[in-house]
Amino acid sequence: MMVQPVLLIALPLFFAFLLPLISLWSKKVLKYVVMGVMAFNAILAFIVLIEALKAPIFDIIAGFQPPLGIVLMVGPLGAFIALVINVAAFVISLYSATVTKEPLLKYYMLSLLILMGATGMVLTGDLFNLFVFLEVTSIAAYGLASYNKDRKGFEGALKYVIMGSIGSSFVLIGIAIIYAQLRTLNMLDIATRLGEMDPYTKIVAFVSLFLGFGVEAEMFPLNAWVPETYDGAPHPVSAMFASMSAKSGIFALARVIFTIFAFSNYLWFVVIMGILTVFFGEIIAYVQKNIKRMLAYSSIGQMGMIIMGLGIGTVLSVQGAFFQMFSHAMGKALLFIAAGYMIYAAGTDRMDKMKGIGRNPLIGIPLLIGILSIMGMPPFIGFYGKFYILMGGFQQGYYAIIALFLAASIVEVAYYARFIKIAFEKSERKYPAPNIWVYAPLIIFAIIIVLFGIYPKPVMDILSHVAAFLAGGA
Amino acid sequence: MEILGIFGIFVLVPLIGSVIAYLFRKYAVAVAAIFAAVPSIALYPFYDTNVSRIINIGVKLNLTLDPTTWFFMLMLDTLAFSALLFAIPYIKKAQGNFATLILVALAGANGVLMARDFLSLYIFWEMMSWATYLLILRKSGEYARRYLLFGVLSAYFIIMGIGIVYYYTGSFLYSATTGIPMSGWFWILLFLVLGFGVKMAVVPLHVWAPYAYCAEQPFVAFLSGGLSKLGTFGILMAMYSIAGISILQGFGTFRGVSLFGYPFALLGAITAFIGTVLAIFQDDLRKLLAYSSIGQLGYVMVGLGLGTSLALGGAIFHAFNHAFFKSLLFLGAGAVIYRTGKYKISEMGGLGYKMPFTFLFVLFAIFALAGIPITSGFISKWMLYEAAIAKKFVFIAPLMLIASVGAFLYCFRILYGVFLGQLSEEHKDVKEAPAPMLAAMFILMLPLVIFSIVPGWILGWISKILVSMGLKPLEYSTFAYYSPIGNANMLIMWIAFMLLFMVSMIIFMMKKARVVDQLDNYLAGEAPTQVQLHAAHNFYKPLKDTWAPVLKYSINRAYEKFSQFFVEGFKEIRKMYTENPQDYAAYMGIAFLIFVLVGWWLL
Amino acid sequence: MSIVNILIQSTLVALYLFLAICIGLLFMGIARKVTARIQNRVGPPIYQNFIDVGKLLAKKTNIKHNWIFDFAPLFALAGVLLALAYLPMGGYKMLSGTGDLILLLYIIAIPALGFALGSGASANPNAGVGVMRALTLMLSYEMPFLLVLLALMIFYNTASLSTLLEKQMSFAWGIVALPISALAADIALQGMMMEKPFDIPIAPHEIASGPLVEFGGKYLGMLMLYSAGSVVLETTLFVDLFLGGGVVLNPATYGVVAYVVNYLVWFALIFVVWMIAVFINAVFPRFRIEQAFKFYWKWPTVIAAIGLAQAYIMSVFLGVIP
Amino acid sequence: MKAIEIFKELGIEYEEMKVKGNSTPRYRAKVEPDKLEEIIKKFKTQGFKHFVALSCVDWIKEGNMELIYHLFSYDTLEDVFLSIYLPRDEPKYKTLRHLFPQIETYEREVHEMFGVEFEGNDRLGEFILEDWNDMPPMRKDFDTVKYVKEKYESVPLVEGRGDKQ
Amino acid sequence: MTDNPNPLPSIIPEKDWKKIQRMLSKRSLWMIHFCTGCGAMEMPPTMTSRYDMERFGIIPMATPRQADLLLVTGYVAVKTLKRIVRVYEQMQDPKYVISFGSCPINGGLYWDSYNTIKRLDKYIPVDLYIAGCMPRPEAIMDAFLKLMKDIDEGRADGWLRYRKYYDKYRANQMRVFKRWDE
Repeated sequence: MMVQPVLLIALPLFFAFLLPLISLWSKKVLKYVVMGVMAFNAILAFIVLIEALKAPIFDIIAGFQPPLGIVLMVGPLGAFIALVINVAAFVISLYSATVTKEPLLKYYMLSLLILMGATGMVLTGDLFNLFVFLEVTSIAAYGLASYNKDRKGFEGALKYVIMGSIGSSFVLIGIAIIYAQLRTLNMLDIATRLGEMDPYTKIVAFVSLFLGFGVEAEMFPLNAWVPETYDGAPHPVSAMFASMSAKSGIFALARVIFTIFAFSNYLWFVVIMGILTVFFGEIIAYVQKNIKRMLAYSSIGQMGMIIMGLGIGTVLSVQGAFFQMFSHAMGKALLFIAAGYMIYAAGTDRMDKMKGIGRNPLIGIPLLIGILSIMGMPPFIGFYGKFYILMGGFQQGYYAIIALFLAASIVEVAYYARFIKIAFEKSERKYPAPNIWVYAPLIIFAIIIVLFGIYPKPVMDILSHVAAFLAGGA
Repeated sequence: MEILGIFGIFVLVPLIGSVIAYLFRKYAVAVAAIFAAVPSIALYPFYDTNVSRIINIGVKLNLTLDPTTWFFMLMLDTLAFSALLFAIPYIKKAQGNFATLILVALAGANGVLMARDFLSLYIFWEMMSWATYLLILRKSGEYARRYLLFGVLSAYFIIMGIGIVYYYTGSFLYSATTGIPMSGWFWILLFLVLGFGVKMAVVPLHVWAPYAYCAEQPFVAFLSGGLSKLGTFGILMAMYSIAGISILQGFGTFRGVSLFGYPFALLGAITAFIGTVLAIFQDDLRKLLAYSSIGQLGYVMVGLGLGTSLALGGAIFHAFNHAFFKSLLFLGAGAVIYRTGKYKISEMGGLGYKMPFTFLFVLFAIFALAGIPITSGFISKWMLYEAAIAKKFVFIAPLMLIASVGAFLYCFRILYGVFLGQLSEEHKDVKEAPAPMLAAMFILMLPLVIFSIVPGWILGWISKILVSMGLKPLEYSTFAYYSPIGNANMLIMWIAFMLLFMVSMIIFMMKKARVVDQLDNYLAGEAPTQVQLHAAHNFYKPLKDTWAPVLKYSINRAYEKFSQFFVEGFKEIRKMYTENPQDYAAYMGIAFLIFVLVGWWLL
Repeated sequence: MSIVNILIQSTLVALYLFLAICIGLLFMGIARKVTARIQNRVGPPIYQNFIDVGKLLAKKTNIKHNWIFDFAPLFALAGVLLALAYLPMGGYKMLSGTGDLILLLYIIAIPALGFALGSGASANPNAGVGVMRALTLMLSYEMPFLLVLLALMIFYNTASLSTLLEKQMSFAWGIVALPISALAADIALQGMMMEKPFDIPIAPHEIASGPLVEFGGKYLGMLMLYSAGSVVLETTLFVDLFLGGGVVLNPATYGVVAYVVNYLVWFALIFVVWMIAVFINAVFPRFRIEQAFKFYWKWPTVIAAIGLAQAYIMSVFLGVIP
Repeated sequence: MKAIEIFKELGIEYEEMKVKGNSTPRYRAKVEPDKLEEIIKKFKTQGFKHFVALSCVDWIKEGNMELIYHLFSYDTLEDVFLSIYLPRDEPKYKTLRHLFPQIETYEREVHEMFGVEFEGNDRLGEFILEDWNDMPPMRKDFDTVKYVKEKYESVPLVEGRGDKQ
Repeated sequence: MTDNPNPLPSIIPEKDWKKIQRMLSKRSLWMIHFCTGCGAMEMPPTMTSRYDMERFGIIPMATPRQADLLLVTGYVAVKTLKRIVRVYEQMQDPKYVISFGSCPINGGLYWDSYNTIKRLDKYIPVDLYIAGCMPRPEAIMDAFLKLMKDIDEGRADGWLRYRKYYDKYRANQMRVFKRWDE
């Protein structure tokens, strides 16, 4: 049964606008509806992935032929990242059941919209379409970031709005330049007819697209908004940011680098940007006192590693980068959910006031699995991505950069170990037990991390299609 | 278990066991002991075989079981089994995760030993190190954090080594290392040996050991006895199996010893000396054993560095002895801590009268550590000395000899402080250690006795390893062993010692002796009141005063100052994020400009 | 090795060991006589130590603390006899063919450790302090002594005592080849034999004779046999290493006569070495343990290092192969 | 400051003691018990830093105990004896160990030998005489010969060789 | 304190073995001098060159375990008696006691003192008294020879008497001490 990929986008959009009607009928059922939609969407994504593995699917919407019409080009990697985003969204939606601040309707609508935007960005084959979904994601993200309506929420959202809108405008400039020169917006088409562009304007177009999506992908000079936004946003939202909007952003960046502007002499600059992101992310995370800020900076560090992996450009390192996207989405979502519970249980978000919070095994074990996976310890999924990126780096001979990266990751291990020390210290302080909506997502994420860690074969098979992706394919 | 073969028995069984053991809440440790017994028993049919197998779990892991792996695995699995057997009464709370983590560490260790490609080596190495981290975490977060920092440092050294191999050969296999230039080999070997050296606690990188060895004693016995041998195995494989003698000699030789190995031998000798000197002045029993372990591993490092067949054989044999007598010492210490709950040597005293079996086991371990000929500890030290003296190394040999004399000092400090001297009032009713503990200690004592009488067996195993590494086999017969400048026969020595012991026994048995209570003692006529007359407090004070100017400096504090310097730097960098959106917008503008300029400049 | 041959050899070894213990007691008697004469007093007869040992072994009641307390006399005597068995006396190589210098170095440690164990078990604080001082002293005098042994092993390129004797016979006595090392060895010997300036561990005035505080009767008797044996052991060690082990006539050519003559020469040599130690003992006050440690790790170590350098240079650079 | 001036200043009548052959001047003064502490403090500040001894004399006929505090000054090389009289049957006085630490030992000895109570001195128990279970021995009414005959002579001889000679 | 029989094999007849034993202990008397009173001053001259007691095999030893001759030199206060008894009991049989001076004999100078015991013999068996208000070294040397003759003829059996009449001695001692264990 041929499932149209467009359903993946249409379903959340449809339900997003259906929710107000359902809320008229009864408030309580809202969260179960959202969970149902997201679950169904995840299953759909899985089916799309199975088919995409056989051959990239082209789905023309409303009959317009390329290069004019909107076309969805779903490659195996795009489908894989879509599946990751949807699974993460579903599990986080379980955790959103704990959000109690009043206008829940708005919260659920925005979460469906951000899911739709992120999935769209990943699946679309058309540049303008990519920009549209980027806008949808960003706007939904602005709304969700300021959902708490407190000073920190507004401040974070404000910074995100400023940086996000500058980023989107850069993307618009880039698209305009490309459209002016090539008269087409279909990515495959652009990739084939790149030669006709005048080299200088090609650079300007690439840089503006690169910077535009860089904001979403938390690259070094552009990620100043990340800590405040993640800190101000409600806990499930920061988990969503880490696993959904960041992933779609980095995927778009990968697409920009490889499919649209597949030229290699610029890549070493991307690697430098990646290593700078890692360096600043890890180092500033070390001096943080607040747990969500620490996780935000650590997520910047992980994203920097993925950018570095893309920048290195060999098949191995790009496979590593994609695997790292998958592991970072799972791991970081788990940590943010755990952080959310800890802030709620300890009453404060300062780490040194949370002595002994991890002693309850329900929270302790998933927390440990998450941290070990983020650190890159073997039987968990965090290891394979990091290892492949490093080996790719060695293949290209980037010794110094790899050494700097290893030093930065020692700093990362240092601050995570410090956090574990605080979390597992003996203390007579009693913490309220987590309810089902908290430890259920933690356990699901932990199972995914361990399962695919011990037996990563299916993910490896998906990633074997990277070679096609690199050559400008889907 | 033919489906997965050696991978199944030695890696999967402990892993599955760790999950099952977690389910048995209170009896987890006992169940774990059973699971740990499986690999050690399953080892015997694999003697002198060369089974290999490739497992594909998404990444290819090729594992083989050859004499070298068999030898180290024999050591490791028996240690794990006896540590778990010892732990049954010792661990009172949270048995579940103790059993799980020990089995995960064992699986990781077996994996490292069987790995024949760098990827699987790294996977199992890291598995073993984070399992150890969590086991230390059970005791104290700060110690665990220091251990993990050094564990990760060692892992990243190894990654650098693997990376360079991958850069030159494009594959992870050990055997596929042809066509690497000498400069490449230098960096690969340097990083690998440093990486494995961290786990063997070589002096500049030893700072984690005294902290890590303060965790629960049964685990520490397995950690210091077994897991530090992974470092030895790693260096052995890196220098002699992956690189091979020809490449080592390629670096130029200094009287037959490769110029790459000699500095490590010197470093090992310095480690032996510093480890022993620091061990003499420790009052905490666990810290003393930790520093003594660093010292003994220094000897192994010397043997590995020198690289002649006698030195390498000595190193492997000393690693074997060290595994058994050090974990026996830690188990003995664990039994004492279990019964008295005290860590400081000066607070215990006279426990030998109340815990005779523990005392005998620890005494035998001390004899092995000091290298007394009636134990096999002597043979390995003898081989290392002969190797160093035969090659006329004038800096390594004295350091090693003085370190072994220093070993006597801290050995006696343990014996006198803990087991002899005055039995204090509160330890009046201390009972002997429970049965499983004594059984575990007995298992560890057996090889030290057997191989001291019949060294031929184990020297045969070691010769097989040396031959597989391309070196000459050792010269040995069942009871004696030879070196270019001397020999020693154990059987004759044992017989002579027995006969002379009987002679002194005859003289001794002439008169019966009346047993007297410990307080009926000559104290210049005064009645010995209950004041603590135990002379173990600040035992080597005169020596400490003479060494005071040297002891001032501590590598540990140097590390702390060094890391403090970096943290200050991080605080400066943090100021870059100025919480002010206008700056962020400015950053984007500047970034755009730089990117475009770089792009154009690149064209 | 036929059974008869083994029997003969073992009886010979037993005879040599018994003689060694008697010589040891005789030497201690002579030492007391010589010290007395130096202090211008008559002094006990030289067979006084035999009587002392006899009296001690014939004591009616013996005090013992616990079963570990018995370790001291058993290990001490057995260990010293074993060490003596490995030392060639007067050219007669008993077991030294099957063991070398490093094995001997560790066998000498057995009695020390057993004795320390026994005195530790006597639960007397004086004993604990005494043993601590003994071990600190051991660490101090072992430093020069090990450098000296190293020099010998490097120069003669062998670690087994029997070949060392042959090489000294063929080439030159140790004292001739390495005089500086011989000097350092003699200073170290003073500490090994716990003669006055270095009898800190068994100081009667400060710590009531240290480890020996609780030993009386048969225990003290056996420990006196041990100290007699160790006197002969240490002096023979010096003679074997540096004075050719007293081998003057080659036993292959002269047979039994050579053994007797060598024995007498050996006896004379160890007597000389013993007298040097006794004279120093008679006139010196006792060091404190820190002074002893500082002393040994300063000058004797420097001398021994020079000896080692000399041996190293001669054997490696100048190629002097004995 | 000279002892005589201190005496005049405090208004205590003192008596110079002529001792053949001893050139340093010695003064003796009888003082009221409650004023003693002030006087000693005064002397202490004026150079009499050395507290030589506290001794006790048992005047059995007059029925009182005399406590003599002996001070010495290094500046003027003079000895001063300040004595107080306590009733003999149950002599009691407060401790002065806060002025000079060594007074405590002397008080313990005087207590053990003469039975003088010193409030404030908590270490008055068994001091020199081990296993002593009789009245303080230095008091004049203690008859040593009777005590010796009753305690030591009464101990029977153990037979064996000892009694033949 | 049970009397343990002599387990030596009977190759040497009992009587001769006792003679040898007496000869050995006679020729090597190891003394532990307990400097109680003013007599200790007489010991250095007897040890050093003029009189040299080491001629007879008598050397000072540090602990009672190693010694078999106890010298009580001078008056014995009650306090000191407790230490002397403890040291005496820590010595190993056969052990002998020589007491110097007149004070241990009948109290001497301190005949009427409440603090000194008057006759040492009542508390521990004394083998030999040396009279004199501190005997000179010649007297001490003569005492040593006399003791050696006594040992030879088997008369110096103080330690046997102490063991046989132990409870009598202990009763006498407890009449003087209030409590023993301190």
